Amino acid sequence: MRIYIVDDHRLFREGLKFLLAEVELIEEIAEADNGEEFLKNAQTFGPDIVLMDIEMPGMNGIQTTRKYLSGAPEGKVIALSMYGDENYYTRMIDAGAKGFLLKNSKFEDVQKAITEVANGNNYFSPEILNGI
Amino acid sequence: LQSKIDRMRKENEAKVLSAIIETEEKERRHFSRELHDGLGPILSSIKMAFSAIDKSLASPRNKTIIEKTEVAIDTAIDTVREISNNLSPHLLEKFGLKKAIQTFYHNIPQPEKPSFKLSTTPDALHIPYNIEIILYRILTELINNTLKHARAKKIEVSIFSSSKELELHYSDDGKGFDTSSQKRNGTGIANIYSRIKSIDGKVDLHSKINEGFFLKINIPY
Amino acid sequence: LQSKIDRMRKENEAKVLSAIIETEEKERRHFSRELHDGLGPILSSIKMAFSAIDKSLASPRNKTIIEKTEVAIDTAIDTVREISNNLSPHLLEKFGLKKAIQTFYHNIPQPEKPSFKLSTTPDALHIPYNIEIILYRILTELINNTLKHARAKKIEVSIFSSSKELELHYSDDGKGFDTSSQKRNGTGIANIYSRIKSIDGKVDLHSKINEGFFLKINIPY
Ligand SMILES: Nc1ncnc2c1ncn2[C@@H]1O[C@H](COP(=O)(O)OP(=O)(O)OP(=O)(O)O)[C@@H](O)[C@H]1O
Ligand SMILES: Nc1ncnc2c1ncn2[C@@H]1O[C@H](COP(=O)(O)OP(=O)(O)OP(=O)(O)O)[C@@H](O)[C@H]1O
Ligand SMILES: [K+]
Ligand SMILES: [Mg+2]
Ligand SMILES: [Mg+2]
Ligand SMILES: [Mg+2]
Repeated sequence: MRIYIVDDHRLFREGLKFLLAEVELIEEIAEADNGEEFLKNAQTFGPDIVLMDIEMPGMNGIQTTRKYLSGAPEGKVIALSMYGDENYYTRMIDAGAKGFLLKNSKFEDVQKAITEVANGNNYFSPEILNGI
Repeated sequence: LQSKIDRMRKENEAKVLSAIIETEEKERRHFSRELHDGLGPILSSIKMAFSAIDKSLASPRNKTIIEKTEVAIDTAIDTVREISNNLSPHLLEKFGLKKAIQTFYHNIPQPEKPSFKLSTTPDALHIPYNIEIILYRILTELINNTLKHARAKKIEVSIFSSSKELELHYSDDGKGFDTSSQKRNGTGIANIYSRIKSIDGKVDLHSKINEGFFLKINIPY
Repeated sequence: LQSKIDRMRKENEAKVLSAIIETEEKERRHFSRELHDGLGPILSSIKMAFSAIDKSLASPRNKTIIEKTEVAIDTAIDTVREISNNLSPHLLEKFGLKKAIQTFYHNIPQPEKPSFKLSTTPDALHIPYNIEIILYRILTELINNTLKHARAKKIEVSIFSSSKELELHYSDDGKGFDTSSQKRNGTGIANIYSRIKSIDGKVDLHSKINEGFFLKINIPY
């Protein structure tokens, strides 16, 4: 599987990349620290799953997702959010995200989300399902 | 001319107040962001890494330490979120007063809260942000007061906004208090008065023992 | 009476400014404390628990994760310290302006910094805290400007304090700028002017392209 991480926080991005690199089914990981850079390279890299931060300077995750999916309707995006609030959640889902993960998740949940969404299902952090 | 001086004195008092309040909010927003953007993701990443440790491979002692540390990490995350959100309610910036107050009330971790009704006219309010943040601070103080002091069964808030002015009503049906007694020494209500003064508004407060609490605010646009 | 009104207007401007600046500092102190007291101990406890894990018993993968997480925890601790210290420089409270500025300069993580000389007359300064914190904010801004804009070889600061007034000189030998051009849109230098105005002081700024930067401040006690 090919994963693209889009997040403006370097330490977070690198930490996640390090953990994902150990996962057996994951072959390659690309990273971008902003939406524009991701959109420029997305097609060449051809991600199976995109892990997308919501709050980024410049283009935010919602706009980036919308734009990416308009050019790649089969694309699979999982939102990464600091907040579990319903308002962020609905906007990301409206933009076409298939999953919604809190950044404060356990790594286990990150893996579950990737597997589910890769198989064509949806995935939402348990905290969110409980909150709504 | 004497009356001109008096008027100036009054205007200036309002200017000082509004400078103070705007500065407070600006500083809070700034540090909220610094915390949220700077510290939040670091803690998330600690949590994630930690959860990836394979506990089945750990010795019993290591396992206990790891479990305890996980709890501490969650506490750190909650603390950052709380400080950051108190400083600057991100929901207010993103989704406006109505949503922010509803969520604030919803998230108060107290069993058996009074019922809470918030209605606005028009349904979709458009209030300038500097006024919105003042109303947010006031409503959270009023709600806290009701929960702390009133033993009320219900809280009702309504906001009417026209092109010329805004009017807010807040009421609870709790035990009220004697407004003529001078013994009160909290700062919450005094802060409400100075916040409203800073934007040239007016406050009316009514309360009597056993007759609940009512507060009306008028703000000219 | 007209002159009375003018005087009032000027006094009030100073009042607004000093209200802003005092509020800023008060807020900063408050949140610095909240961070320091609320988050500091939690992070320390995470770090301590972590260092108690017996790494010799860990699998290679667990060991790598633990090591990486330790680095992240140190980063979190540094971030809290940094935010908290920016908010309210505790060295200033404890050891005064001279020490605080020297430490500030020393801690800037930039290779090849200009030389830095700070002299005070008398050697042991006694400045009221409200002025000290203003001078601290001004000096850190001036130093940041030199590092950001000037490519200077040296920075010199001198402070003279008598019973009647304080005078501060700041200079660098960097590339300077054209003070008559109106294109500048930073807020750093504007903030210096309003901080000094708030305590009735005076600022003189001199700079020319290729002739360095010089700033003099006078504050009456
Ligand atoms: N809704 C209410 N119902 C009954 N009594 C109230 C209510 N709101 C305020 N009071 C009374 O008025 C007093 C002053 O309120 P105020 O908010 O100024 O201070 P406080 O809540 O006691 O302290 P703080 O400074 O933390 O706000 C309270 O101590 C309480 O006795
Ligand atoms: N020591 C210096 N040497 C050379 N140029 C300087 C120096 N200090 C200031 N300047 C010039 O003056 C401008 C205004 O400075 P000011 O501190 O107000 O804004 P800034 O540093 O650009 O942004 P900020 O708002 O972050 O401070 C700078 O952009 C720079 O061009
Ligand atoms: K792999
Ligand atoms: Mg981000
Ligand atoms: Mg109160
Ligand atoms: Mg500057």
